[in-house]
Amino acid sequence: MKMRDAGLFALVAALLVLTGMMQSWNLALQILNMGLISAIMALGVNLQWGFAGLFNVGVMGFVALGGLAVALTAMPPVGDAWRAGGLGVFSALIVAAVAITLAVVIWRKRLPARGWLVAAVLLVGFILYRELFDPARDAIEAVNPALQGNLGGLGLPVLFSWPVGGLLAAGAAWLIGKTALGLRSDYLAIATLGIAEIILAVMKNEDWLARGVKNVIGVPSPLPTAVELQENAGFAARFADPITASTIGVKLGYAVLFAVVLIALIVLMQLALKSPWGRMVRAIRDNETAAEAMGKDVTRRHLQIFILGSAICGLAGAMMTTLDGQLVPGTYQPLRFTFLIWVMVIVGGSGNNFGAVLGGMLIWFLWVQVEPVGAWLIGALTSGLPEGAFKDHLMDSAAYMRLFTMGLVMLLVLRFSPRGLIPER
Amino acid sequence: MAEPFLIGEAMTGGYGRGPDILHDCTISVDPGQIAVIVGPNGAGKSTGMKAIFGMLNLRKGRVVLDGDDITDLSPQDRVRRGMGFVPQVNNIFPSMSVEENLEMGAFIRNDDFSSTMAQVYDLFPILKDKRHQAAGELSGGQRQQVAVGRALMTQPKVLMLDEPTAGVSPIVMDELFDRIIEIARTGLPVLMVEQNARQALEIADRAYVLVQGANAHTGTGKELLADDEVRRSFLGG
Amino acid sequence: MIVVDDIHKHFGGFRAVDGASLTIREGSITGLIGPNGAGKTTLFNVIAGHLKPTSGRVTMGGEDITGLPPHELFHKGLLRTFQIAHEFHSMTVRENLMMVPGDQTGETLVNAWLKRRQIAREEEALRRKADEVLEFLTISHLADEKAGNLSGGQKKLLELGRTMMVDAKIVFLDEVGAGVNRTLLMTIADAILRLNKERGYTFVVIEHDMDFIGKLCDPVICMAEGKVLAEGTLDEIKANEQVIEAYLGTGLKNKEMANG
Amino acid sequence: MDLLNAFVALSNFVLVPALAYGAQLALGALGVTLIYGILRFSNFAHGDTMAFGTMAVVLFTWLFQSWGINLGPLPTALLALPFGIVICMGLVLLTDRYIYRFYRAQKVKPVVLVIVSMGVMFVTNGLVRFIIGPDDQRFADGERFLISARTFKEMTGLDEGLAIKTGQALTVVIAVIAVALLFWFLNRTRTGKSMRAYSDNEDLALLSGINPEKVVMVTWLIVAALATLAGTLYGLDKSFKPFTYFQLLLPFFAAAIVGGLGSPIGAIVGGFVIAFSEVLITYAWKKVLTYALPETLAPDGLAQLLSTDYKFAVSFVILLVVLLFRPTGLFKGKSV
Amino acid sequence: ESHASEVKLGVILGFTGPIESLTQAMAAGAELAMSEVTESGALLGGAKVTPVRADSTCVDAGAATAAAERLVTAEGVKGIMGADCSGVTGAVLTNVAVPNGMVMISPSATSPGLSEAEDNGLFFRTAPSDARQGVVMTEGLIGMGVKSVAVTYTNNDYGKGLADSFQQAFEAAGGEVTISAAHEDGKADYSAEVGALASAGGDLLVVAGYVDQGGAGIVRGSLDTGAFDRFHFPDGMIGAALEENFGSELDGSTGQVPGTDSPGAAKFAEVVGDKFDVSGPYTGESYDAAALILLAMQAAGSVEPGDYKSKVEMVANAPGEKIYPGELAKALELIAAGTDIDYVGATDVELIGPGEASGSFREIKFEGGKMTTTGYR
Ligand SMILES: Nc1ncnc2c1ncn2[C@@H]1O[C@H](COP(=O)(O)OP(=O)(O)OP(=O)(O)O)[C@@H](O)[C@H]1O
Ligand SMILES: Nc1ncnc2c1ncn2[C@@H]1O[C@H](COP(=O)(O)OP(=O)(O)OP(=O)(O)O)[C@@H](O)[C@H]1O
Ligand SMILES: [Mg+2]
Ligand SMILES: [Mg+2]
Repeated sequence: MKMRDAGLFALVAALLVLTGMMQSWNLALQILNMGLISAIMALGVNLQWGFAGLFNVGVMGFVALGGLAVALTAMPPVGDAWRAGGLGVFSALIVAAVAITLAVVIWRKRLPARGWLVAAVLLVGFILYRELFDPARDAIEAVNPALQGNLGGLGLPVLFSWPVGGLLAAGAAWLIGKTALGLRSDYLAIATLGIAEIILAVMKNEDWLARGVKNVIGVPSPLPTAVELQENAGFAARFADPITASTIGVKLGYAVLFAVVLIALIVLMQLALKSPWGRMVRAIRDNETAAEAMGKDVTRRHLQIFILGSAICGLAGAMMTTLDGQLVPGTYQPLRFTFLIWVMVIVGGSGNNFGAVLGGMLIWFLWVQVEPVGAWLIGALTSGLPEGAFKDHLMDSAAYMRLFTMGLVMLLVLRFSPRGLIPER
Repeated sequence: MAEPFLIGEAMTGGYGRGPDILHDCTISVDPGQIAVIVGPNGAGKSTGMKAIFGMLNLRKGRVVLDGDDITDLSPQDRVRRGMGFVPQVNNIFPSMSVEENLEMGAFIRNDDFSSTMAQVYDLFPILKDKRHQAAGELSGGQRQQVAVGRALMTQPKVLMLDEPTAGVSPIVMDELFDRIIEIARTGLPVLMVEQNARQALEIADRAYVLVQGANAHTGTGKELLADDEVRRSFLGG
Repeated sequence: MIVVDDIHKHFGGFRAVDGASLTIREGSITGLIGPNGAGKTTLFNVIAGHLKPTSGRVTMGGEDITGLPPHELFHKGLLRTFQIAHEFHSMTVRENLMMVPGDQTGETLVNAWLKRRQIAREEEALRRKADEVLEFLTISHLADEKAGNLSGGQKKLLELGRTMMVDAKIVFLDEVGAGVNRTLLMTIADAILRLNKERGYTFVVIEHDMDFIGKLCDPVICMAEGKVLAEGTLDEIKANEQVIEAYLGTGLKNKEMANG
Repeated sequence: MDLLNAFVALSNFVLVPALAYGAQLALGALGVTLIYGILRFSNFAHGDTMAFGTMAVVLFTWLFQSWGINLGPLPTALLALPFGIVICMGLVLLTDRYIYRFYRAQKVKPVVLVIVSMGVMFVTNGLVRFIIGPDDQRFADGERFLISARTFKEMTGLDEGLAIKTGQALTVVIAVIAVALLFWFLNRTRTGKSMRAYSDNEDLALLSGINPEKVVMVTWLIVAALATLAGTLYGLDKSFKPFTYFQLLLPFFAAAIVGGLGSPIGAIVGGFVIAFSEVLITYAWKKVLTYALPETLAPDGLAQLLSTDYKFAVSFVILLVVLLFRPTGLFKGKSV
Repeated sequence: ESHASEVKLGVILGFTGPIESLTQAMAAGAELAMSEVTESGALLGGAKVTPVRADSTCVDAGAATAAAERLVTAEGVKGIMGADCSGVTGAVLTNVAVPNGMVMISPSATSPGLSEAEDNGLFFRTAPSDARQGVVMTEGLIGMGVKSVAVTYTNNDYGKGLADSFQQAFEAAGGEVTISAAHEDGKADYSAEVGALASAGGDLLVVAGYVDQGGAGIVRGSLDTGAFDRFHFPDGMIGAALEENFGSELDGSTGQVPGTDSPGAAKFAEVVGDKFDVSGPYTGESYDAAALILLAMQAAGSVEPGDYKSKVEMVANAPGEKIYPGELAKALELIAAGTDIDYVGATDVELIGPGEASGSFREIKFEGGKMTTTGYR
């Protein structure tokens, strides 16, 4: 059994090596890097679903928050914007926070007519908020709108943004967990999905925060960039082909960074899983009522796990934005950042950390490589056909082979191991 | 002696690819008879019932109903051949109403089953009160009554009951036993597993004690009741 | 020990528990009987915090525990079993038992990462304890089987086993006997008596088997239609006309009992 | 008069479109909810199944149009609909036979079926684009309007027009009929009840002599019919484009869940809740208020609660609020 | 080796995803330029140009980067025609093109932000930046006497940028924008947007979206409810689909696309014939992008991006002999002969500043269900 797991990892490694040899090492490393990030996201989802049975379909939102953290941490601050509206925006946000807290407190107090009171507090809060916020926002967005128009970030080294991404996601998860974790299965799923969409709507439309759909580009890199290496005389002199050397070097650097994070996470999660804590969590997943009767605080555990899993997704999101070098809210699509991650977890084997990691690497590899494979497939299929409109039509359709092939491969893999490639225990 | 009406003969088998649970186990029942299976927990009583009903792959042995070898039939086909079964657990449709549960029991019948339903309600009056309530909201004992009622609705040629009296109150249990005797008198063979073994053996024409998947004692109910060892080990002294 | 004061529990318009009041004496083994649907399980669920009562109060040792969640009641020493077995199906039988004790060091995440040694020690002790319980329940051979694969009766035993993993003050047993072999049930009865005598556990037992009730319980409370119908020793209860009519009946079983 | 104008404006821009959109969502959500209720998984391929069925309808419509067959004022697509449904049924039965059945036999967890359905989604997705391409296709013909804004104005002499499209009217009528039929089928007929029994307790259904394969087949057939119907009606009202159909999945699920998974009525109500919340919350009341209020009180701004950017966010907020108060939806749905 | 016998060019566009329905024609445009060059046999002594397509997905930066990585490092392309959407374009540029020193010409990324990206002179675009169009559009509308408009834009950097720049210009010119509302592409229903737009009112509706995306949905809804019967369409909305879908319903509406009174666009249509639909957005730009890469190669006498990147602006801009679509063979020969050329192409390419198209625009009016050109600006 263990042999088989190792074999599967070897298979993924072999696929990457094959890519390196048949196509290029740059491509192989690029796939590896995103694969590592995907594996981390899959770990987060696996923690929530595989271990605790929490159906989180809002992964995208947490990943996006991780990305936002990068923009808010690593980008240089925009001084003019801060002067124009920093104070206004923050006092508005504080007003909003106070109003909401007050409303919650009143609600909890069970006063008579609390509904009206809460509504009144929220209404006054909202009006006050808009009064403070709108002019401040307009002022900020007016500062050099083509390139900035936002507050910018803290100008810290970009690696700081990774834990910040985790924290930001954790904070959001706390809020969500407090309200929505009472929901079961698919109801929780659609709630988280909705919240992810809300997070994204905010990121797309609040330009003062991180430029909204106008995107943040030029995120600083934690490693020297390939271009810097190429311009470095010493480096250029040492290698015959400085371009390849530099691009591969940078990717290796990222690979090491990502691998360190991934391994640390796996170790922590394996330790937790094999401990009484893990046993308790599995018991809760199996039967909440009984676990509750056996003295386990189900709500707290759920909250804890939801926060941790989401934080891991946020961390991965920050890592990904760092790797991309830009924050583009439009990129965050549920298909890619929620459902694909789910495919990774299930195909890999939910409830098993190694399964999730394997799934992350393998599915990402396929996601990228089914395109040439699909095109090749079409080429092979049509090679026997006579030239003509039909063949042209098929050749033009080659692009759609990408998703088609992806679906086919998924179905095949699941056919042979319906419980995932490395099932739970 | 002619072959019994229903017989699971020399059955050996287990769940999926797991180890054998049944070992060369034989259980049979004839029209008009009540056959009772008793034995410790985990002996394989339920497994034996499921094997007869085709919910388990037998590795050895065969099942014969009314002279036909039905070893390879699916459970559904066995239902159509007139076998009725009340499993030990998960034996109701929780989100359907009591009445719909009973209707489902009569699913394979094409005739008018309202008189059977009236009989069931007579037998279990509480169900009549709750006929429109979802079965999943019933108390444990009420569910058990629904389960038995559902099987009766089939008007089977042979009735198999896995612990029908678990969790039902004494008064209902007595009624149930009375009713089972009545059913058997009409010529319908009844095969049941019971932990309320003493009462069950009282009325059993044929009784089996299963231990670890094998026949340990066989005889009439009275014989086994009289057997000291059986009393001590399985009937609670 | 536990005082139930005029508890009502309504589902929609239906009154499952309809003004039940009763007292459970410390150190007693109280039997709770009544026809199917009398509201016994519902009352358990209210006391043990799984359901919020529509109205009424439950106190434990003078402290109001109405509406407290089950996990808090567990830590106050109140345990329960389920009528329909609630095993942790994908875990082994032994794990099912080992997860029970509260305040395990390894149940905090940080400890799970840092205090490996202490956890290992605790686990060893727990494992021994679990094996003892399994031995007692005659299912040692199933220790490593997945609980979901147990037979109906074995699951009930596991339910009971869980309550034996910790030192409880009061244990609510909801039909542990249904589906359990009678010989074993008598052994269980002995164990309950022993726990009651030696460790001072209080028990509340729902059961339809009069032998079992007779062997253990004093007093016996009979519920019907959500209310307490009668209370007293088993003999008193058996003699109660209302109880006979609603619950015991005059059938074969009681005839036999009367004889035997 | 002004009040009348206000009401007409509101109907034209809010009530009528939301009603039609709600009915479209409802029909889609019905399919989703049925699969969830009976086969117990969330079917991600539903949007693409819909695209596939509609594609068949479009192709048949073109064929009929080329033969010169039409239905006069009604869209030709109605004639093509039965053919499209049959083809879509073929597709779902094939996928069930060769894909889902295997996993059913294995008794896998529902989430695995969800992922499998995503595989099916990708494959169907590719198929549709192979056959008809990713582009917008128009296939509506016949009278576009029951009553157009201009005609309405001329008829009534009001300043505001009210447009009712044939497609909208058809959608609402058909949605009502479909739900009534489905409800009757599930709760009154033998097959319908056996489907519910199967979803409740598969093993016991077997013991009652219910043929599971038949239940599954009937479910898929109904789903295929509903999907094609929903897709065609949507396409007639707007247009047919595979990507949009895939994107419809999200509001479908939202509708099915708000209503309570597994509940047909829930799906309908959910569809309207989602549709109306999307349209109402971001509506700029300026026009209506200007008519309805005396001149002095008329608003300067747009009188818009939130900008349309937050349309989806808002409808999800409403969904959340509903779920917080009714954790399994408005009509007590199932949860596996 | 400068006289390569085969030159591969990458065509990286979103063949799947939100703009999948635009990209086939765009790719066909680019590939047309390539086959034209191949057939001429004039590129660097008869090199054959092979397109290699890759899917940018339009939205998934990770997949796009990997696809570009494959083109550059595995397929060995010598230049990239693409990418399409600004987000993935930025990712491909910084993560693949710049590190590998690869020239990249995008036919459709219009975000002003990209002008500021570190590109080492490798990045160009043939679509004009949004800022310019906003001004042109304002001039046109004010010229027609339009005083107040409602605006809706597709919620991405293109739409938002265009809407913002237009609003700024239009208000500066004394016009009123009654509402500027975003719409998301690919959604099911646009009643809410139409309702809000109608309520705000205005002489006409400016739709800064895509012709086969949300833009079409908005127009459909507005026409059906009678909210607007006059529209103004920027480049993303101009396409045959508009005529096909709405026909004479749009009579009186106006719009503009990049283009000049130069005969480029017409010639392009002629060259294409019925091979694919030329009127979709960015097909001409795609043709031009591919052509520019190839002409620059010829000018540099090398297929290596490092060599020819500096030639792109040279072949694109005046002075020199004007080159129209279908004349690539002639252009290659002229360059080989040492004559300077000024590539006009389908969209009157003129690169200004850091690799950007200057953009002149063709104004359009709908009459009798057809788009007619009314002038140039
Ligand atoms: N969730 C529920 N919704 C509606 N009715 C319920 C619900 N739970 C229980 N009931 C009803 O409450 C009544 C009491 O049920 P309860 O389970 O307490 O009975 P019980 O006394 O434990 O019976 P038994 O001996 O059969 O276990 C029953 O009639 C049952 O139908
Ligand atoms: N689904 C299953 N998979 C694997 N093993 C099982 C399964 N169900 C039961 N077993 C095992 O088979 C053995 C016999 O179980 P069975 O249910 O037949 O016992 P039983 O005699 O009915 O006991 P009880 O009186 O407790 O109901 C038990 O040891 C049990 O652990
Ligand atoms: Mg059993
Ligand atoms: Mg009970």
